[in-house]
Amino acid sequence: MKKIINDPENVVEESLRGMAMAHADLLEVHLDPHYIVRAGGPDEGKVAVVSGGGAGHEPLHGGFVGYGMLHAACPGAVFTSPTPDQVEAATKAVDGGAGVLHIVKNYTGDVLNFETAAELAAAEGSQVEAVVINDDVAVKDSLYTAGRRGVGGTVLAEKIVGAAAERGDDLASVTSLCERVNANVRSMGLALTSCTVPHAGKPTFELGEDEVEVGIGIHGEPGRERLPIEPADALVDRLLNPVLEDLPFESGSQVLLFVNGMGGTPLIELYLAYARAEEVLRERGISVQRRLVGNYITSLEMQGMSVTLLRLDDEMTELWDAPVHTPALRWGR
Amino acid sequence: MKKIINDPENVVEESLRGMAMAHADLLEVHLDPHYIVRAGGPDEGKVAVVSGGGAGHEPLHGGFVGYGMLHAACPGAVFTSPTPDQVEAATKAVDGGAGVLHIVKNYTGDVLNFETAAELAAAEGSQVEAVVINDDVAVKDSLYTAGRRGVGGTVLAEKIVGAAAERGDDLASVTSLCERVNANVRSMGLALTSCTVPHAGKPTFELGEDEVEVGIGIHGEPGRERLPIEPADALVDRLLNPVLEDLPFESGSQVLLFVNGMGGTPLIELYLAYARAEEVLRERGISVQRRLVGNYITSLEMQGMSVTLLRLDDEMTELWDAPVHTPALRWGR
Amino acid sequence: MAPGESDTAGGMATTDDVVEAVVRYAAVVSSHRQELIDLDAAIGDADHGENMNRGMTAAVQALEADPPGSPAEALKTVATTLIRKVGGAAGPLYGTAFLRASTAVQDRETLGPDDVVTGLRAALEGLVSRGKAEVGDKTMVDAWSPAVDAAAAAAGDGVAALVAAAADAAEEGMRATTPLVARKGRASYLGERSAGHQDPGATSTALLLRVLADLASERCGSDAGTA
Amino acid sequence: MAPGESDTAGGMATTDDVVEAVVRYAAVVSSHRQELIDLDAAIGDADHGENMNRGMTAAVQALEADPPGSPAEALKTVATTLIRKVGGAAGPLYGTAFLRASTAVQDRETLGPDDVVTGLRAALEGLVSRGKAEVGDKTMVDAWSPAVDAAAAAAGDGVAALVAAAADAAEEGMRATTPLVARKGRASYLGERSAGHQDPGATSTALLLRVLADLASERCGSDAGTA
Ligand SMILES: Nc1ncnc2c1ncn2[C@@H]1O[C@H](COP(=O)(O)OP(=O)(O)O)[C@@H](O)[C@H]1O
Ligand SMILES: Nc1ncnc2c1ncn2[C@@H]1O[C@H](COP(=O)(O)OP(=O)(O)O)[C@@H](O)[C@H]1O
Ligand SMILES: [Mg+2]
Ligand SMILES: [Mg+2]
Ligand SMILES: [Mg+2]
Ligand SMILES: [Mg+2]
Repeated sequence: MKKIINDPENVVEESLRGMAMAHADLLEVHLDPHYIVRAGGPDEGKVAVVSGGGAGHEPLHGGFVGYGMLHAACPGAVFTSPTPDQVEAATKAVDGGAGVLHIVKNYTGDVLNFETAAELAAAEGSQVEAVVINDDVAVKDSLYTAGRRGVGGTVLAEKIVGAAAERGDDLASVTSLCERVNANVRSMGLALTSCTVPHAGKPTFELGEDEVEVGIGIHGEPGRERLPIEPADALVDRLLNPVLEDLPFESGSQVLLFVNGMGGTPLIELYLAYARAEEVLRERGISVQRRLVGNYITSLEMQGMSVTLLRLDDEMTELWDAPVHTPALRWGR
Repeated sequence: MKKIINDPENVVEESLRGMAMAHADLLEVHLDPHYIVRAGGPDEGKVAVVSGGGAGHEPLHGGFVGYGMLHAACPGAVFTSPTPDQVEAATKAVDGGAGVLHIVKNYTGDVLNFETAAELAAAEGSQVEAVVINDDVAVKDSLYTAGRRGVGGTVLAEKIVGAAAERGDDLASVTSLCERVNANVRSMGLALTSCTVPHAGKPTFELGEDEVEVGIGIHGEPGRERLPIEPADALVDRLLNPVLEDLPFESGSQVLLFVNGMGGTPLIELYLAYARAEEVLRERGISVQRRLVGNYITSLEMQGMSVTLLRLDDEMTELWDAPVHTPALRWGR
Repeated sequence: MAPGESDTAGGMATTDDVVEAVVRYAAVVSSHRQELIDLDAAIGDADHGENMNRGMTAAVQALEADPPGSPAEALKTVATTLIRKVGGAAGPLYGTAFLRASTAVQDRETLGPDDVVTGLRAALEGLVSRGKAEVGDKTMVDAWSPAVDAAAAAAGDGVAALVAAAADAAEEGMRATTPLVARKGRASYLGERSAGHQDPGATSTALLLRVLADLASERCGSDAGTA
Repeated sequence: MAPGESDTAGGMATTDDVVEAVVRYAAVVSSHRQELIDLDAAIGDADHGENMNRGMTAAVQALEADPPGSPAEALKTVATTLIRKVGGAAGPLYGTAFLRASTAVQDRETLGPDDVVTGLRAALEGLVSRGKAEVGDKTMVDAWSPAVDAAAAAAGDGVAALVAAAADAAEEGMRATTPLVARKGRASYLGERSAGHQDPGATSTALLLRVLADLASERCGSDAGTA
């Protein structure tokens, strides 16, 4: 294992200290328990949006705390959902009296821990709603399984919902908007290499020099299938087609296209993949209204990418465009 | 070699097409020859700032084209300086009558090709100045060698000088400001893994599982020494100490601290390294006024990092803070 | 009975026995940490050994910091620690199991065979109520469920015998997860590819019950079946 | 002399000979592409083979698109292509070399021994004026410089002999770069670690001169020394 770290035990904490120093103007970083809130205390009278999950997906979620997006983020250990203590502390810290929305990625651990935290916070007087994001079409959805994972759609939900909270929407509206985003977003990812969890010390899976894992999540979980590597265009099609079919996205749809890197894939490749993805959409008569390209929801140093498609309506587009000022996404101010 | 590409021949062109689609509001991307300019034509009466170099360092330079930063960028083949044709075409496309500044990283190829382009453009009536950035303290500087490489300092120079051009400074002032930035900036980098140049098809160098290359450049050139890997804090010190000694930076200095990823290193590690770097500076009484953490000048999928320190004066700080709107750096608008 | 004195020899588990079991399980988890990580790497995210290790280390510390006055208190301290400090799926699932076990034996000073069965059953019910997994979903329920059945069937033979039966059944359940296609937890994302790998949570469950069985058999000597 | 007819046999290089040399060099570069990349990977950035291949392919295309009327024109087309289309260090350096060679033989319809020497020397001077490298800096100059000296010394022996001498000297110069510590170009960044590796640019230079030598010897048959 080769990483720029000191001790696997302390990776999350030391990285949080770096975030605290690098973004002292934007963030307040708490270390016991771990959570990140906007500098300056709760927004009185506004709904607070809180998310979290295992560390190792940076900039998700801490990099999205700030004006117009999250009020708080709770990073667990690497790839381990945060504890109720963290989520409860963050929830109480940002509750400005108008209620708190938890945006939760659909993993058993995340769901259970956020549930417990919500109960604890509710017991102390916070009004808490939760929306579970489950946009990963690589996973078969069924009543009898854990269901789909939450992946790239989470970033888009956090931006759009954060903007609604910022403009003063109430908890019920913010919650139903978040559900609307979730209902309209689909993703799928692939890996060229595994990541290495620091405390595991070795790659989670081994891929041959000519293989890709298709249908991976964001925790180094192996994917649905292992295939021989193909040209980028074919790889993009492998991700985009199931996404397109699932909702379905149709000719005339207005969409946001998000090509995300898994952490170790350079921008030159992401833009190359982006070109193919937008081309395919154009051919299908789908109109790409907004775009995002970069490493936003990652799996440590994994090489790979995911494609996320969000069917936009006018309100979502307006909220996407609204000013945001976080370490990782910033525009309009 | 495992990459999200179609054909090594077309990596740069296909990636540029993706940039064009993803940033149609900001950029105009030309494919024959390759260069990127701001959408909307030249800024009449303002100095234009042009940079370029081999591709493979994304977001450098194309990702820095836009309001308040570059007017044009010329990406060569991967790790190969651009041709005079490219630079000449870009220079002519953005010349708004107040002259053009070429920001050139100090590599034999870059210097020669930009020189030729400047001659060609001058012959057609453009007023062209050039500043060569050479901030890499890993390379011994001497009259008898190729001198220091241009690395991380280039990003800072492009931002600060771009802001000066944006506010209307004349060519002589913009040029001397760029020289001032270069005189006050120092960098050094290390690699945990090699990168793989697409047309080479295999890693440029091989590193053992317990080795790092210290003093690398941004082209997969091997570094000055190969060492056993150490904890992050020790690695950061290895980069920071030569940087600090070189200028030197002293107690009371006001600095911008830039911790840069080489492309394959995830943010969680960069923030962790950042914490150590800022701590060391604090201990030395050096005041970190501004910060940048992320993958801004990269070597394809290389894992590693560089540390850049810029001694700020009030004008540089003001220009750093000035609004910028490019694909990769954006604030204030 | 004076604190610190053990009554397991008579087939009853004391507070100290429960604490000792927790301490031993923490040690077992620590020595199986990498194995549990490797199992989780194959069909999950390579953290189960780390999660359990972090959680059990914290549980032991919590018991040391604030020594419990009853078996139920000991179980509750473990539960709260796992729930509040571990995260992941294992934290709340094991935590809920311990919490329900604690509630089920709330008024007992020592635990007899029926208490142990009640506690184990409550743990399983807690687990299922939180995680919604059924037997055959390839989760820790596949180890817990046969263990509870075996314990209930052997309740008349005393604590040591019933936990021994439970441990055997848990191990069998654990091994039986290997061919299964997962329907719950992270392994379910792999679909058919999850088959052929043993479930990490079922493994940590089997380890837990084996710790109980070993401890009870030590305390009871050879009269396990006759207490 | 009719166009297309070769006078090398008489020790004079025609326009077609120059074009043929360029075509052959392009083929040689293409088949040594990976070797040049590997040499550059060791002490540079792994692109010299690609740069030269891209440049020479373009040069051949340019000569085909617009057939030159004189040796100087052929050389100039190659020069312009390398300068304007290749990038990197090799593009402008080789480009300048070809450009200066072209200027040096501007008024010649065919090239005799003295013209060839003049051309080679001008190429070297151009290279040095652009790159500022000296012999011993571990660059292509280390192959070019002894080649020019050897060519000059053998000028009296005719074109084939002088280019054969130049090729031998270039290869020796190329090999002599191995132990050197680089002072120019990308390899200089490695300091002491650049020692022990052969310079890629010196290698592509030696290949170029060997192409000239082989072509001249073919054209002249065995009377190379007596033209
Ligand atoms: N819904 C569930 N019900 C019961 N057990 C579950 C469920 N989901 C997961 N598990 C168990 O949890 C184990 C994984 O725990 P762990 O790796 O610590 O958490 P995570 O999956 O969050 O990384 C699985 O091996 C499985 O036995
Ligand atoms: N200043 C110089 N003078 C002469 N030759 C040089 C100089 N700098 C570099 N070279 C030659 O150029 C070669 C490298 O060319 P190439 O790899 O194509 O360009 P780059 O270094 O830009 O990647 C070196 O092997 C060396 O022979
Ligand atoms: Mg986990
Ligand atoms: Mg190069
Ligand atoms: Mg796990
Ligand atoms: Mg090179």
